[in-house]
Order: sequence, then structure tokens, then C-alpha cells
Amino acid sequence: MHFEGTFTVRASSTRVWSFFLSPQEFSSAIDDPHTIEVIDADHFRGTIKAGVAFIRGTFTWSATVKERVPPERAQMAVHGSGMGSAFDIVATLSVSESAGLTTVKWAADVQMSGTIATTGARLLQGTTEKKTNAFFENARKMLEGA
Amino acid sequence: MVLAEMPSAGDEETGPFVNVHVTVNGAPRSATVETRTLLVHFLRENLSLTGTHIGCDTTNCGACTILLDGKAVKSCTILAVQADGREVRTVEGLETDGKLHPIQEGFIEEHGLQCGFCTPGMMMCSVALLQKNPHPTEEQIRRAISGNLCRCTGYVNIVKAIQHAANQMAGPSGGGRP
Amino acid sequence: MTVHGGVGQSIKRKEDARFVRGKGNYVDDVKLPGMLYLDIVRSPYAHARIRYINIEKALKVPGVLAVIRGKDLEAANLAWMPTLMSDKQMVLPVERVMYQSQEVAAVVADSRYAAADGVAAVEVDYEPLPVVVDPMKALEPGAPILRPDRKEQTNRIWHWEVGDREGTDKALKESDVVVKENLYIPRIHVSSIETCGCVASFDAMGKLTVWMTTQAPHAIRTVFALVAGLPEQKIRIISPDIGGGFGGKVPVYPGYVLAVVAALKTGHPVKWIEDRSENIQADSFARDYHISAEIGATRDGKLTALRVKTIADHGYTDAAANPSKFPAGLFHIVTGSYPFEKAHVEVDGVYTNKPPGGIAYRCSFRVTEAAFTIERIVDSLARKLGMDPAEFRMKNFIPPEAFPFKSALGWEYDSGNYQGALRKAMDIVDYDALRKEQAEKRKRGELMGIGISSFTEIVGAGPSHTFDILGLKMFDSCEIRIHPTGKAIARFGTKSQGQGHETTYAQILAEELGISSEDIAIEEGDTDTAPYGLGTYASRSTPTAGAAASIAARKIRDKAQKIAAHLLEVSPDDLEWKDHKFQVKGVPDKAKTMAEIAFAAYTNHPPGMEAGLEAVDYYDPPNLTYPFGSYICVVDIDKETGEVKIRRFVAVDDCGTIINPMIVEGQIHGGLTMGLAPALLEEIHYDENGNILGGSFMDYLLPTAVETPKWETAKTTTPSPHHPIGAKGVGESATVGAPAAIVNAVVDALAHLGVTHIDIPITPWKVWKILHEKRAA
Amino acid sequence: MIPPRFEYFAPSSIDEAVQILDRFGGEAKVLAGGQSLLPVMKLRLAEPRALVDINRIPDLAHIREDAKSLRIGATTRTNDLNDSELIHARYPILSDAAYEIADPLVRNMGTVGGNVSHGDPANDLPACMLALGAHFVVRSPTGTRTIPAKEFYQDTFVTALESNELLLEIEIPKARSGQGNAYVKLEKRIGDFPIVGVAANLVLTTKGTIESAGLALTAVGPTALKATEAERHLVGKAPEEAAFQRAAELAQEITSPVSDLRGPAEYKRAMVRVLALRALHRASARAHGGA
Repeated sequence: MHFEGTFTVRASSTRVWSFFLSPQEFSSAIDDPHTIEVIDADHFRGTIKAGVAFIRGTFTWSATVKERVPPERAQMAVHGSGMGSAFDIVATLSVSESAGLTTVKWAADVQMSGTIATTGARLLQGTTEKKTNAFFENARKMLEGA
Repeated sequence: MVLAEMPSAGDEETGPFVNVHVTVNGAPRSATVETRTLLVHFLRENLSLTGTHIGCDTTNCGACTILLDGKAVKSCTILAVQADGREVRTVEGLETDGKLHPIQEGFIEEHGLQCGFCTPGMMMCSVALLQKNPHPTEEQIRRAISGNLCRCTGYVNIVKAIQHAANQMAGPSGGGRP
Repeated sequence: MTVHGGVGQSIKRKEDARFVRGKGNYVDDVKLPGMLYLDIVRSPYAHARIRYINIEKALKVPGVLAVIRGKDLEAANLAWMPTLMSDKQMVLPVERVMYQSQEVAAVVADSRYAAADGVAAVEVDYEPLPVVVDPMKALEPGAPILRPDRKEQTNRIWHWEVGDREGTDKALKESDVVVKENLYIPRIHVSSIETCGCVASFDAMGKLTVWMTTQAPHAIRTVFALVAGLPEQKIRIISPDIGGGFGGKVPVYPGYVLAVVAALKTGHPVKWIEDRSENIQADSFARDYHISAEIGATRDGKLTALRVKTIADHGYTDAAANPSKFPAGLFHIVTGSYPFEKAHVEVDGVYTNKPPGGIAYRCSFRVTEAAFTIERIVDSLARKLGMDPAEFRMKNFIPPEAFPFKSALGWEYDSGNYQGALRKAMDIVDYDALRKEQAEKRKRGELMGIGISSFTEIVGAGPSHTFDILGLKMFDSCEIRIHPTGKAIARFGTKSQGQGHETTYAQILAEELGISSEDIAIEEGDTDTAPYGLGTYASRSTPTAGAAASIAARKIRDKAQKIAAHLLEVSPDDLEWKDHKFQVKGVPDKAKTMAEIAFAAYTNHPPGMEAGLEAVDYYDPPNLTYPFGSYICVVDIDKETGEVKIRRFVAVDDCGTIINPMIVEGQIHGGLTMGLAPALLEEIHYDENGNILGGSFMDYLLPTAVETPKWETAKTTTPSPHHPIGAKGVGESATVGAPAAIVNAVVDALAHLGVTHIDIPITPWKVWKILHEKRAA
Repeated sequence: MIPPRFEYFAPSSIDEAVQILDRFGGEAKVLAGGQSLLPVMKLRLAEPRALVDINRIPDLAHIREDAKSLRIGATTRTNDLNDSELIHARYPILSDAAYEIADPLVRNMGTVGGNVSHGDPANDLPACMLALGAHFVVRSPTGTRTIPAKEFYQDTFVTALESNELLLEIEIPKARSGQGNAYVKLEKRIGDFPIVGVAANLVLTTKGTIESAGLALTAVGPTALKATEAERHLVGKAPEEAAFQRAAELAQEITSPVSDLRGPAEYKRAMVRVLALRALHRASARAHGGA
């Protein structure tokens, strides 16, 4: 599944860039309860209790920064497993600033595998898109408010 | 292969447990089981009544059908504790003092079974149907067993078996939906 | 004077007494003291490297005693095992998983619930790899090589062909009319209502007993002996009552081997029973054939040549349960009921990131794929020639006098009467009236279709000069022992999964021996007692073990004749076997029944003759048997929603001499329903990441009593010339013949819109799309 | 196949049940019929800490009419709707829908309350609730409130029900003369989730024109969808093909079906039109006293 979007915020590109590359900051945009542990600048991991309504389970996740071109481009790969399932996300960001307004163009390729994809597909098809959009919307609000 | 003889101390405890008392085929039976124990496992494992079978994990196949307070239900999607204090009837309870139930005779007479795995659930569903609707039409019978999957018979002889039992039990004719 | 329960009588089934009381004995009913439970951790990925399997949390789960991983098996040289087609299959992966839901680790616990909790606590670190699910893409250059362990670095497993390539190409070029269709028969799953499982137990003396859902217990015992290095006399496989097999319980599944390993390691019996979702997602699938077929004819409708090319998706290893010389099974029966002079078939097996298997779902070694191909493309050709499909078939059938008939692809059909079966089906359904009704309806814009399928089956594998599995010749066996009081017990090398062997075998023996079938106990499935046999699949039981029963009985009759002569003080030649007893020729009341003879065999046997009255026969069939039939299906289509409703379905079947008409009719009803299912409902679909879509009964929909029509059955009888009682197999005929009749009916209903083919399953939206586009055009 | 462990409560009063729900703050789920909750737990896609079994609470299962409405208790079994003469005679839309939910065995356990509040867009009764203008009576630790069906369904598996609230009863405006309604469901196989479902409810004036209309759709959006524009269009019109055609088109426009195992999105959108016409005609026939 491929999702993408763009938004502009009243903040500098370096500010936006640092938001998405700092584990504490970008993880605060995740609604579901989660933990995060920093291994090094390019590797983070933790747990997350994800799902929708009562269909919910605990995933262990790990993230790797694949590409980092400050302050314009970044790519992160996130892998999570739990509930007899797994998710793999590759998120890419391109950031451009003009006159104090920064435009963020994001894209996310989400691949679900295992029970969620085989047995639960009908139940969760719509929610993956909503969760991805919600993350970037939270990020936008936080940056706007910053 | 890592073989830990006994689970090491200090991990989560088991349970929670609950005491379940159920009248099964007329006899009071009870056991202490986990709250999550499914009724079908309570019958098969705790009470060794293995006539009720498990054929799926998503409440679709009906091989686990039993009667709970006279209603045909899927015992794989009911907790044992939900049957506490209630009355369960399984295939082992159909024959009484050596005489087969008309449904059992119908299934033999009309070759309504082949591998026998869906048969207990199919028969319990049919017993409940005839209690409620002594003279069902063919369409009503097929709708009534639409929650019981069979892979061997193609259903033709199962319908005949139920009609055979209905004629034998020839009570007053009645309509109503299954 | 007939014997009670002899051949041809619709007696009630012996098996029913226990089944209707819930006293069947299926594998999950087996309970042994100290029994542990094994549950399996499965891969969410269709192709990934395993970096690490963390079992610490799992071992802390209350009740969990052990976790088995690939490297534990590797140490005992058990991580891999051979497949039935001499490829190799993982028990547990050491390095890479090759399909979604593949076994990755096994948890052993003291209860079913604790084992499931243990599975949830095992954490596996995967590195996803590129996935190949489309066999066409798997053959393109640059596709990831799924099996680097093999010599040639390709995803093509094998290329197989048969027939006259040049002659066929020439004949097609010279044909007035040539029709080509691409037919995809999607992957489907057998889904018998009982899933697979076993209980493995070692006794104090090291003897292994495994209760197991297997259709071929003896072959499993030999494979276990070879793979695990266990002495074969210390292995006992018991296949108890089976809740439906249909070919899905022939393979050796990793779960079986893991239960044996766990039993060895823990010293406790270990039970493994898979869930439905595991069964659908990981166990042997069926079909998945991408077929392109071309057929030629003269202008006046005489068939000339047939060319078939096929890509066969086998999953990550070739584990199809075919006879070893036939990687594409008996697919080259694809010339069907027609006397093609020129034909050529080629099949390429291909690896993909899917589970292995392929021979299941009543397919009798790919015959379902062959019959569907020929009966679909013959229909298309008839339509192109503007001929009525029934008339076209009648004109081209192999005539009755041509039997035994040698086909262009090397088969010798033992007997047949295709015109007779089709004529009977047309009479029952009143074919001409249907065509009139269709014409009137078409004027009113209503959609009605009539479809025909006149299939030929090939069953009863098979003659040992050509047929073996892993080298084991495909004979089958029967051993009979008659007791002093005239009762008998007979054991067979086959294993029923619902076909009623305990009744039909007793009827054959009753007819041959003059003992009531009620007095003959039939046993199968216990390798410590039953004679060696290759098991039950591909409709082979009656043609092989059924024949062995007749021959063994006749061996007993030879001895019985001598005992009777001794009792009657005449020479054996003065006696004849008539009315189920030995009579002095011309003096019918001077006779001895088998019961009298049996008593004498233990109390007064002639001097110089050993006591007892028993015989065994390992029957090597001289040829396969060729059952056939003609089916006519009538459908009505809802123009607005595209829904297809089967209004009538008439099936005329011919399987030679019928042992129990009631049981044969039951096999046809069940077979037709497993023909309707792939035609209209069932398909296992994979997304591009190798995720199975439809991996549980919530989404993989089996037909219920509501979708299944009231099947109408009838028969003709054309005995097999080489079978002792003229019987042919029948278990799979209806599944072989039905799909083409249904699809031909739907295409017939839409033919006036230019439709020539619709791939199965024919869902409402496929039909709606055709109607929508045609209406727009 | 094996659910995870949980604490089990079987309260004998509504207040006790609500307090337990409150105490677990969303980690406790209500067990009524269990025919949607237990399967998801058996697949380990749901791991609630506690289940609150409400089947022992008296007077939560009933079908009765009072002066102004039909009242259906939350733990009324789906098959109870099938077996009720009252429902057949005066609220056929409910027996239409109930007869198509899952299978007869599941319907002996599954509850009306469960089906209307589970939040799965493929549940059949929510569209009927929207078409009938139903209200849900809900109890929380602080008291009881009534939520109109049209404000209840917010998103997939997200309803107005708070985690510490219990659905007690469904209130449906009492059937009137000149009223007719129907539910039409298209499915790949009996008992499957719907490809599309349409609920239609018409009340005719004495002159025979449409006084009020309810039209709602199943399985073609994140929740059951109320076709408000289509309903508005019908009011005042004659209950015939022309008005129904336009209403069906308006209903199509609010749908956002997904392509899945139950058909491509374009097919589902087209079927909304076909089924809406069938449901409206059947509702109209019943409004005129037909079957």
C-alpha cells in the first residue's frame, strides 16, 4: 500500500528536518501507546500497542535511517512484528523552504504480512491509511505550534 | 534443542480459573478450567466427549454444533464458563436406552454421511430444527444447515436424512422459519 | 440366489454405526497419559532470511517445556526431508523461509492452550527478501533464484512433454478451423472438514507409534524409516478414522516430523493438530495450472489435432504426490473422449514463493485440469463452427467399437460408450426443449445457458511396469482370513477417508466367498496388521485393492474346493461354484457352503493339506481403468447482479460394475459439489508480497447446502475388461467432469455477446463486467 | 484457535457491569453473543484484559412495543427477530436483515446489540437502524443517555459508545400504517459478509406520496452510510421508478467502496444502485400492504 501527501508549515526546513530525525520528537506524533529506545543516531527500536478499537496487539519495532541529506531528504525503514504478523514501512521525506514557509512532501510504502494481511485484511484495510495520515497530521500540528 | 524441564519460577502465573457445572446429556458434570477455555474443549478434553468435532478457527464450519438449553450453537465460539448452570446436549446423548434418535436412523438410511466428521454437528442442528419446525420444506432445511459445512456428501442425502426423520417423527405439521 | 450384501446391493454402511453415535475415532480423539501438545510458529513473510529466533520469553510461559528450531533439527540431520518427487522439503528452515505461514519453530507444552501461548511469545527476526508469486515472472531473466541449491540456476523445475510435436504443428496448420484459449485454473484448497494432525509416541522399548491423518500409512512408514533412520519394524503408523482426505492427506507435513522429534526428546507422547487457517495457508494446495490450448478441425467439424502448453506453479519445492515417472501426473489424458490422431502436450514446472503440493482436491493426478481443458476448448470449437455442442461431440466421440482405444498420447482406454452416456443425459434433461426455452428467453433478453461436459477419467494407478512412488510400485493388497465359525476378517493396503471401504470391500468378498457381508470385518490403516499397500487417492482403491480382494477370495475358493471335495468324497473337478456354494455337478443338493468348509479347514482338513483358510494378494493391475460420463448443466443469470444460479444439473456416470449404488451416488454428489466450488466460489489468491488473501473459512468460501443444487444422477454400465469384477474407480469423476459443464453453460448464456471463455471462479462481477461492457458497446 | 488469557466477570446488574467497564478503562470488552469478539480473540488479533459477560443481567433481551416505539433489548438474539411474529408483520426490514446474518447457529448466540454496536462496516443491522431512524439507549457510570443512530457510527470500529458505556436497548419509531421497509443483501455465498447491503424505509401519506424515507447502505464505506440526499429527494414524490432511480443514483454518490475479495469497487458502486431500487420497490410494495 502506497500513501503520500504534502503540507506546509511556518517553520524553517532545519527545524522540520530535526523534528523528523529526532526519535523523541517524531515518535510523539504516534497516537498509539509506544516505547522508544535509541541505539545510535541511525537506529531506534521499541514497542507499540497498535490496532483499532479492540483489535489491538503489541508489536516490537525497529527503525533504520536509510538516507540522510540534511535538510532536504531523508528515508527511514521501520519493521515491526507481533500478533503473528509483521509490518514494513519505508517512509521518504523531501523538505524545501522558501521565505520561512517549509513544504514537506512525504510518501510511505506500507506492507503488512501474516495474520493481519491474510485473516484480518477485511478488518484493517482502511485503518492503515488513516494511521499514516494521522501521524503526518500530528507532525504538522506540532511543527505549526512550535 | 533447548529443553527446559520446568518453566523457571517468577514468570506469569496461569489461570484465572473458574468452576464450571453443566448438565450434559442429562448428567451433571463439572470441572475447573481457565476462563478462556472454549466449550468445545471443555466437552472434548475435560469430559472426554469427543463426538463434538473442531473443523475451523473462525466460527464457520459447524462441526462443533451442540444444543445449549435446546438451541443449536457453535461450541467453539462459546466459553465453557458461559455454559455454567445450563443444559448441554451432544451427539453422544442422542441415543436413549439403546434406541437411535430418528435423525441418527435417517442419516444411516439415506447415506447422509461419508467421513462422519461433520455428522455430529449436522445431526445436532437437525434435531433442533425438527423440534422447532416438525415439517420443514427442502428450502427451510437447506437454510437451517447453511452453517454446517460438509465436503463429502454434496448435502443431497443430508436433506433426505432430515426429511426421513421428520416423517418418522410425524408430529403435527408446523411452519415458521428455522 | 444372492448372498446378503453382495455386489450391486445398496446395503447400509457398516461405518455409520459408530459415526452417528459420535464414537468415531479421529486423530484428535486420541488421548494418551502424559501427552504433550505441539504448536507451530509460522512466518508472516513469503520469502525472508531468518536472522535469529528468540525463545527466552516462550520458555518462561507457564506449561511450555521446549522449543524446537531449525538448527536443532540440522544437528540430527532432520532439517530437510525428501519430497515424493525426489526434490527436498524443509521440516524447519535453518536459513530462509520460502512461503507465508511456513513452519519456523515448534513449541511443546503440557496443554493445547499453553502451547498456543508459547507460540505467541516466540520472537523471530526476519530480513524480508524479494518475493516471486507469478510463475511467468519467475521464468523471466533476472527473477530471484528461489532454489540456489539446485544445479541449474533457474526457477524452472522441469520440462516435460509427450506426443508428436511436428505432426501436431503440421496438422494444426492444415486444419480449416483452429481455436485457441488461455485457461487459468487457480490454486484452490481441499479443506476437508478435519484438519491434519498426529499423535507420536515412543514406548519403553523404543517402538514409535504415530496416529496420523494419512491416506497412505505404509508409504509413510517406509519414508520415516529412510529419513529418520529408524528400523522399519519399530515404526507403526495408525491411520484411524479420517475426516475427509481428497488428496490433502497424502503428503508428509513438517508437523508430523516435529511431533516425532518432540516425542523422542521429551519421552512423552506428543499431539499436533493444526488450525484451519494453518491448513489452508500451508498444506497441500491443488491446481494452479496456466494452460494455453489449441484445437483444430475440418470445416465439416471433424477434429484434427490438439496442442497444449502449460505452466505449473509448484510452490517452493516439487512435492506433488504424482507417480514418479509423471511430473505432470496423468495430464496427457487431455485428448479426452476424442480420437485425435495428432496431439502434443508440454508442461513446465515452476518454483514460486508458495507452499508445495499440487495433487489434491479429487484431481486424480491432474485429470481435473485435463478434462476441464478439453471439454472447454471442444465447446469453443463447436461454437466457432456454428455447431450444437452436443451434436459436435456425438460426431467426434471415440466410437464404442474402437475399444480398447490407443490414444495419440500413449494411453490405452480399456472400455467406453460416450454416445450412450451423452444420449441418456440429453434425454433426462430434455435437451431440445431446453434449447427452445433458451431461444424464447433470449428474445426477451433473459440469460439462460446449457453446458455439456463429456469427460473421460483415468484412474487405478497403476501397472508396476510404469507406476511407482519413490520407487514403491503402485500395486495394492488384500489379506483374508476365514475363522472356524465361517466369519472372516480382511485387511487392505488402502485407507478410506469416507468412501465406505468397510462396506464395499465386504460386498466384493461376500459375492466371491458366499459369506454375508455382515460376517466380514474389514480393517485398514494399521501398518502392523494391514498388508503393504500404496493407500487411497486418485480413485485407485476399487481398481487395485478391490481387485486384490477378488483374487485373494478366489485363492481361498481354490483351497475350499479341495476341502469340499474331501468332505463330499468326490474329486475337486466334480464340483462347481454355483449359488455361492460348491455343488457336485448335476447334483445341486450335494453341496458344501463356505461356512461348512471353513469349519472343516480347522477340524477336518484333508491329509497333506495345511489347516486354516486364508489368502493374501498383491494385485498388479494390467492397465488403468477409464470411467467416463456426460454432464448437462442449466444456468440462469441475473442480468443486473451477474449472479449465476444452477437451475438443473444432470450427471450420467459410467464406472463399470457398481458394488454399492447408494455409495457410488454419494461419491457423485460430493464430487459434483467439489466441481461447483472451483467453478463459482473457491480461489486462493496471493498479493504481490506473497500474502495469502482468503486464508481462513471467513474468506475461503466452501459451498453450503443453499448454493448446492439438488443433483440429478443416473448411470450407464460399461465394465472394465481387465478388472476381476469389471469395476472402475469413481471417487473423483464428478469433480473431473463438473467444472467444464458449469463454465460451458455460463459461456453458452453469453455466447450471443461474443463471449468464448471466462476463467473460473465465475464470480458475479466477472459476469457483470462482460454485460456492462457489451451493453456499453 | 486459542484465545489469550483474560479476567472474566458475569455481573448480574447493569450498574455492576458499567463499573467494571469503567474500572478497566477500555481494556475490558463486553461479552454478549461473542460471535464477533471471540473469533478475533481466537486469531489473537484482540487481547482484552477482561471480558464482562452481560448475559446474566435480567431484562436485557426483549422485543416489545409501547406507545411510540419498538424496543429491542441489547442481548436479544438475532434469531429472536426471525422468530417474532411482531417483527415479521410490522418491521419486515429487521427480519429481512436478521435472516441474512451469518448462519442460523451463529444467530442463536449473536445479539442485536452486538451487531448494531460492533462497528464493522459489513454488519447488516446498522443500515437498518439508520433507515428506521433508531436511537440507542446507553448506560454509563454517571447515567443513561440516548444516541441517535445517525450520530452513532463514526469510523471503522469506532462508535459513539464510550469504553465505560453499555448499550441497553434499541428504540425504533413505532410502525405506522402506510409504512413499508426492506433490507436487500448481495453476498458471494449465504452467510458471508455482504458485497453490498441496502436498507430502505418508506412512510406514505394518505394520498400515496412519500411522507418520509430512510435509505442506508452496508459495506460501501468506513461505516454504514445514511444516504441523506437520496432520502430528501424521495420526500413528497410518488413511490415509483422515476423517484427511486434518482434516489439510487444519489445513494451511489456517497459511497467509497474498496476492491477486495468481495469484488472490485466499480462493481460494488454499481450494485448499490441495483439493490437500492430493489429495496425501495419492496419497501413500497409493503407500504401498500404487499409482502
